[in-house]
Amino acid sequence: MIEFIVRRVLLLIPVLTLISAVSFGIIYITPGDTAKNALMSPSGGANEKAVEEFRIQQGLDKPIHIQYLTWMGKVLHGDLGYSYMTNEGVSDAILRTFGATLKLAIVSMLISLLIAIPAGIIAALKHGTIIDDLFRFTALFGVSMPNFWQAYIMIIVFALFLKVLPSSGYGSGDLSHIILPAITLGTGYAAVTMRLMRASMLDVLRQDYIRAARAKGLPEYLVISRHALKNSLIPVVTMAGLNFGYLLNGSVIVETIFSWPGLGKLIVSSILTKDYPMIQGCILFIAVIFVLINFAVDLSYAYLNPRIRYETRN
Amino acid sequence: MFENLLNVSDLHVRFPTDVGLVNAINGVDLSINSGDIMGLIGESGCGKSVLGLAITRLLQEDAIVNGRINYRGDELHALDKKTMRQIRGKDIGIILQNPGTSLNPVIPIGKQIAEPLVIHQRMKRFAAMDKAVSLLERVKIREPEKRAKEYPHQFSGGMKERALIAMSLANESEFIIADEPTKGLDVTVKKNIVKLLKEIANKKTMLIITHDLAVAEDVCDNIGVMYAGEIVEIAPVERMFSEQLHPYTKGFFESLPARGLKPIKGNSPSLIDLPEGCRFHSRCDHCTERCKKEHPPMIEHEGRHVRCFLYA
Amino acid sequence: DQDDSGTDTVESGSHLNCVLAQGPSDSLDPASKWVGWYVREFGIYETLFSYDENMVLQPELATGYEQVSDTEWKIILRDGVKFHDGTIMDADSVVYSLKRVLNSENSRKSEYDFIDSITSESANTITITTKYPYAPTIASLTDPIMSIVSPEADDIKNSPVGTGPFKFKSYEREVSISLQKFDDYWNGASEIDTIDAYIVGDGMTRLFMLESGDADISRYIPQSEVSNIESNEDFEITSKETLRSYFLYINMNKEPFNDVNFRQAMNHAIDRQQIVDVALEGIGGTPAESVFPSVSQWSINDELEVIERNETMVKELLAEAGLEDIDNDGYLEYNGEDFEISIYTYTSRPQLKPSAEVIVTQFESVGLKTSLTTMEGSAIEAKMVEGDYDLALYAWGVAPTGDPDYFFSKHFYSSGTEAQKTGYSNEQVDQWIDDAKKSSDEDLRKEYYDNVQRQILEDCPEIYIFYQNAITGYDTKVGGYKEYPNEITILTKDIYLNE
Amino acid sequence: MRPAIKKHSAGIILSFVILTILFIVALFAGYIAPHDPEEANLEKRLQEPSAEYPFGTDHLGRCILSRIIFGSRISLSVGLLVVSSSLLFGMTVGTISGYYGGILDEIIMRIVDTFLAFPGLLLALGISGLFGAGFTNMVIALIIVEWTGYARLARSSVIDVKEHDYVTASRGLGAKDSHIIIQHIIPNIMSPLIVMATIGMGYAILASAGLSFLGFGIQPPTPEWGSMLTDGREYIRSAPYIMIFPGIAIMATVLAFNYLGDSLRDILDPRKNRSSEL
Amino acid sequence: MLKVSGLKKTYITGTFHKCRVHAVNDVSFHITKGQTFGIVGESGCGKSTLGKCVLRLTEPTEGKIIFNGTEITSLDKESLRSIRPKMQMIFQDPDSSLNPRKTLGQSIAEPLKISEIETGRISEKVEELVRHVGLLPEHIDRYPHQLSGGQNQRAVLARALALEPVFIVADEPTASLDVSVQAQILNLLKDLKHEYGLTMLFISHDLELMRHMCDRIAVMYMGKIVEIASVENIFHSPMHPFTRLLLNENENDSEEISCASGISNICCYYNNCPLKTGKCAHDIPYLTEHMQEHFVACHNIKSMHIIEND
Ligand SMILES: Nc1ncnc2c1ncn2[C@@H]1O[C@H](COP(=O)(O)OP(=O)(O)OP(=O)(O)O)[C@@H](O)[C@H]1O
Ligand SMILES: Nc1ncnc2c1ncn2[C@@H]1O[C@H](COP(=O)(O)OP(=O)(O)OP(=O)(O)O)[C@@H](O)[C@H]1O
Ligand SMILES: [Mg+2]
Ligand SMILES: [Mg+2]
Repeated sequence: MIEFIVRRVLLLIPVLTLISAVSFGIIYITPGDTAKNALMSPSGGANEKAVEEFRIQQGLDKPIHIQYLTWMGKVLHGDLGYSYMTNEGVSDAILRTFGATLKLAIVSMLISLLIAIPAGIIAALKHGTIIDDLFRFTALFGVSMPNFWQAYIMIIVFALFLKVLPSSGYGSGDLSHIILPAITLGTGYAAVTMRLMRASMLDVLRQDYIRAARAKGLPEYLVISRHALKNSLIPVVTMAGLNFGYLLNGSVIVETIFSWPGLGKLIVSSILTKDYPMIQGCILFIAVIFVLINFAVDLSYAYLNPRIRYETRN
Repeated sequence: MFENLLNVSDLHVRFPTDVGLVNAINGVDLSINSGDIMGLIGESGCGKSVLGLAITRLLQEDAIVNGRINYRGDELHALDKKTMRQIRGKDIGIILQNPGTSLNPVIPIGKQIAEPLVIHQRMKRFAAMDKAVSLLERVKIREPEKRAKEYPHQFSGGMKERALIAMSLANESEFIIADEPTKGLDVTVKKNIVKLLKEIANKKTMLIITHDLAVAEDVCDNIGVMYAGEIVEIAPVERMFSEQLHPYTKGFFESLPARGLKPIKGNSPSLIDLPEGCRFHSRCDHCTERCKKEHPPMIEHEGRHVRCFLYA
Repeated sequence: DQDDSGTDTVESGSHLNCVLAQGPSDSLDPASKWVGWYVREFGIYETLFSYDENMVLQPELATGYEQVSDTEWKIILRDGVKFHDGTIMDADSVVYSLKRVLNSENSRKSEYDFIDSITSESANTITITTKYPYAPTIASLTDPIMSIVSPEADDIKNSPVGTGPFKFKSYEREVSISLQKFDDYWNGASEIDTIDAYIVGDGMTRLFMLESGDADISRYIPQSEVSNIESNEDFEITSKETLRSYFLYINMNKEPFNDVNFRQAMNHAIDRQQIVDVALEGIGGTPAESVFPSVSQWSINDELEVIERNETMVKELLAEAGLEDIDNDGYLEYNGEDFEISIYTYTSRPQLKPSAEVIVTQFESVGLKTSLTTMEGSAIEAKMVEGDYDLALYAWGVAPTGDPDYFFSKHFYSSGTEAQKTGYSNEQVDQWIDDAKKSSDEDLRKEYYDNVQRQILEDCPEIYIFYQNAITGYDTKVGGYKEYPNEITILTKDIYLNE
Repeated sequence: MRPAIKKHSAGIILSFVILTILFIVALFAGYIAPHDPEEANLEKRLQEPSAEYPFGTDHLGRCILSRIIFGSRISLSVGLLVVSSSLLFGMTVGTISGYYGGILDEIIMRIVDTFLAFPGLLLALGISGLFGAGFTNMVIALIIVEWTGYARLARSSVIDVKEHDYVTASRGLGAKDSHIIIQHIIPNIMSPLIVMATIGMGYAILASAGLSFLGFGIQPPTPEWGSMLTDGREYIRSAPYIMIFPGIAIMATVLAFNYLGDSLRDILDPRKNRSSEL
Repeated sequence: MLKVSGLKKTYITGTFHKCRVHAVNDVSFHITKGQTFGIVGESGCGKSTLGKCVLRLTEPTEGKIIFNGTEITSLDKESLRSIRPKMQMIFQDPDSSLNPRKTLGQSIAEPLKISEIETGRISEKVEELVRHVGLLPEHIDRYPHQLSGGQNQRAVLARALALEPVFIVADEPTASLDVSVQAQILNLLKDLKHEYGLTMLFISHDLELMRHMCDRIAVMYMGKIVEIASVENIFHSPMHPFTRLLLNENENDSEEISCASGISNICCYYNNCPLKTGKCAHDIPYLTEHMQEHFVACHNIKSMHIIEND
């Protein structure tokens, strides 16, 4: 177990190094001037002199590898630096925005799982019937809908005509604000999960051990809940981690439309302004989160799947 | 006790597939008396497992089943699902063909064995677990307490097979169907399981499906031989081993290594386009014109049954 | 309204919700970058001088000034002004506030390099000494970076203390700010007790918030929805010219763009009214005559006419510039070779893309093959610096402090950063700009700048398209709302709610 | 009970029909479209659907139907280019990684992890946003994001397939690695990849629309469904048809690809052929 | 013909714990030309692994294999490929050893194509092979899933015979077939042996079969060979306690190779051995010749004889 964790952490090092180097490089070769961006006035233009000073002060006049190494050195000491644009501490900004994104992601994940898993199970059990078709079609519909389109339509319906939900904003932590963005973000996720759940449930239902469970005379609900459910959740859980990236992607658009002060928005704006410390910090953070989530997935996978606890063929 | 515990008559099972209807079972008549151990042998793919599954109503949903299966006076295929469920596991136990896939990989073995006890006998969980451990002990698994907590992948093939047997023993079902309980096991483990089956056979009625003639001879009272979805010969075990009537059975026994490894010529027929007449005619040395056209009925010959015009 | 859960609203007072398009992201310190703009919008901070809704310079925390010499400005402060924390504003606190901008740590200090010293003369006078004669000195004090802050405030980054009509209550980053009226406001306390100002980037969402009642005032309503809102009795719309001009940079370092005939041809190929009608729905702006919107006192628009599209003139000019349709494909060739103009623009302002699209069709209709590329601002910027562009459509706030020097020395002074992008250089213009910067005579300055503007229209290094309007929607129950052309004054004590 | 196979073919036929129509429309756009999709007609802007303009006109007076018809070219070619390139690249890399294993596999998988840990759309945004928007950059951005999925899938299938004895057998017959990979590995890993590719078509179309929505997609005046949606955003109430029709076009196309993928998944499922194993 | 010495194969597995599985642990034997050498043992004792190692279809971890005088353990890829046609394997599971997406004909033709036989003759040759193993030409264009297990097994055989090898590893060629089909295949192998002097390594756990097919037999237990002798000797005077168990009616709990096994100095059969002594716990017994051509790895054979004689 400990060895497993250590190995995971060690594997993280090359990935993170690569990620940071690649992103540093990409941003560097793209056109645009960081220093100018940092000092660009809302009316247009930036003060030349201030720009030069800023460049020197932030070490942007140095060759790229020096900049990279300097940054790495600081990161190794736990210092992610400060945003060029707002002077905000990068770690502060990440924690602040990630809270909002996480809230959104978790709520939409919960909503979608609550719908998708039962729906997937029902579709599988009613395999080949009209119910299955209906569920399947709904799911396909869900993944096929552009989410920004869906967002506007929902705003019009729920906020303008029915006036039951606020149209946007973060609110002061009250739940009504999160419903529309969470549903928008969750629709695609729910659809993907439902399809996966259905497929894996169908697969499990074909297995001999389900037949064996029926042979014992178990009532159908026990056959499903005790014998089929856990097995069929295995691929769903595995995908959950990878799909978290999907949520993050979606959150960029959803956060923009619903003015949700999240990480997605932060990253987009920092990419566009070449805010090196912020981009690097965010990417590093996301990579770590990604690895952590997949680590958690592996653990829950091991919980669900006793085989993995001991060995896999290599 | 009932004389005729199980009575199968004119059973047909067909499967719809991409290429056509597969006629897996074509008119099987079979009755098993209480306390009898019936062995079922025959070529691979002739429908033995399907028969076992049809009796317990565990075939996949799209299978087309016709005919009657009567168990203790109940028409099994006419029962509602709930009653069938109570019969299954409680009255009829089945040991599925493939031990590797018939155990749920994510549930500890002991729990899987205890499950029917909780359901059918309303045992408390702990009591059921204790019983499961004692069943594992009974099927000669060492350190049963520890093993009961393990998962299927931690068991060897032979141990899984024994766990399946333990599971079917759990409910003291009176009728047990065992589908190739010794398949793919090495000699030493096989011996174990044969011994176990014999022990069980003392008290129960059984239908044992097997490829292994030695096992059949060792355990069974009667032997049925299947070919292309029908039973071609039934006889008490001693008589079957001393003399085979049907040309297929003969050929089958001749192929044993001990008898000189002489295979039957030709290939088994397609189950989609069943051959006309006797299903074995194209491979038979005694084939006549009649065999090519007319499907032979079950014929009684010297107190045994055989489906061949030779004995008409 | 829904969430009046604030702590101070025991006797349920009037509450205003408004939604703005932009806001600070971290610090609330007005001396940091352009944060001052936002905290002024909120009505927290004030400056010594400011512009009113007609762009007339008004004393705010000062009562007046006096130019003592070429380089010395004496400013008389207003009496009886209190900060939100109860501290009295005096010369020391003003000097303290202004010096924060000159601090070597401040990223914008170089804009104020002209200042030599700031000293307090008495309790209510200060003197600003400049290093050289610098006419825009007083105007530069209207920049919200020069906000007067309480010297007693110890956490100015997170809890601002100013003199404005509204006190800071709480701030949720990038989401909203809560404000409370300041009872001791020098100009009389607001009728509104509390304000929640939301920051929402998406225009449609801001509109929806207004319509759903989540906001009483909503800034920058999408122009396409204006007629819709106008027809609704519950809402009012103001649409007022701002100091923001939209114009095309021309790369004069490139053929045939170096030919004034060609530049003028493009200038005359544009139908500005059509752009306003189509891209701005007829409401989002007004056709431009010159650099400065008419609202600015420096504009010479009253002498000018909007340039009309004139196809015959365009044809002539183009022919003169050497563009001809040789192969009769409907497109003009330059020097016998296929010729295509590419226009760059960026996306952060929604008016840019449709305007550029209309310009493309107008160019095409006179036979100029034209393509459009949208990119991120900094990417275009980089290309322009390298001289790798034809035309670029931009929007600039032409006079953030009201003074024309800001725009002119950047865009038309040979060494100005923007002039280098266009490659524009005219000694005469340089001279006028230099002189105007030094002169303390307002009339003389106006003359210089008028000259510059006329010359620019002739030389045409940039083509002016339109001036943007600020469109704000508000609930009919809101009264006293005024639109300020410089876009930095929004929440004032004058706003009230009708019951 | 209905035989399962009939139902799937019904679904697949339906999606085939939709896609065929789409491809025909894209191919013969010039003949089908009633108007020039790029021609602005400023006098006729924001017209409601009529006989002349069946789907109405947009803010520049361009025929929405014609733009949708021509837009199908962009969407389909983005989809095809992105999917075929990422499939090809991902499959090659994944196959090599899975087949040879060892340190090479380790390195490749770390690179894949790197790309995965980078939220896809953001990467695409970064590339398009900074190198300039446009067809090529958008396609490149989406390929960079997409190929890892194919690589991972290919790798895990290869690892599964290469354990089969027919691969060992082929080696035992003296076959070269290239022979084994081309003859045995690739054909056996194709079906999940094909399924992923069909679904990936839908994803690429949606993603390109998303990029266009954020302003980093195809450049005006080229008709593209995603940017048509964006253009229509401000007119969602005053002229909803600007947004509704391209939205429906996107949805129908993506739906058809997804449905095709879904049906293919069922059809290519090897277990269906092995129903004899009870 | 074939000489194997000190062969080892170790698999490394495990997600949470790294774990070494010694599937084949220090095995040595030789086969003379024309002989059929049998390997018996429990399921999972390493028989298949041994078979594959011998042909270098999996890379052995350690050890030497000399085939026809060439040491193949050190050959590079190219030279290995050139001698491959001479040695073939019939895999344990016919279902997985045929490519599901190729017809039987294509699979059988594969070796011919690889060794670049003139294309014209390939189809003739395939047909000849198909008949040889008792299939019909109609089967050539069918896919594995359209055929029975026995038919597939025969196709595997045909493919292995296509290049006229001199040595074949037959890994349980008849497991999971019914007796009649089994007989067909065994007959074919026997014919080949008699007609062409084919040398075989024959793996099975059916002792009855072994008796029919083999000349010499090795008994494996947990990755090691515990006894090698001629068929008669194995069946009539088995020496190792495990061999005796295999042939007897005694019950047995099978042990599987696990992470722990094969690393310490304990005799591999220690846990189940009725004859174990203190010595067995810290001294691994090696194969030693106890009678002529009869090798046993056990310290206590003598005592066993005494027990038996009682
Ligand atoms: N679900 C199914 N769909 C189509 N055909 C099937 C299905 N299940 C079984 N069959 C066919 O029915 C026949 C009988 O199968 P069954 O499993 O009963 O054979 P068996 O006698 O048990 O053989 P074995 O000894 O190999 O287990 C076979 O030919 C098989 O191909
Ligand atoms: N690729 C592999 N990775 C890890 N362990 C393996 C691998 N292949 C085989 N093993 C292990 O090596 C041991 C020997 O396997 P092998 O297949 O040689 O057994 P066998 O004697 O052929 O058994 P059977 O009679 O069941 O075919 C087993 O414990 C198996 O789990
Ligand atoms: Mg069977
Ligand atoms: Mg094996």
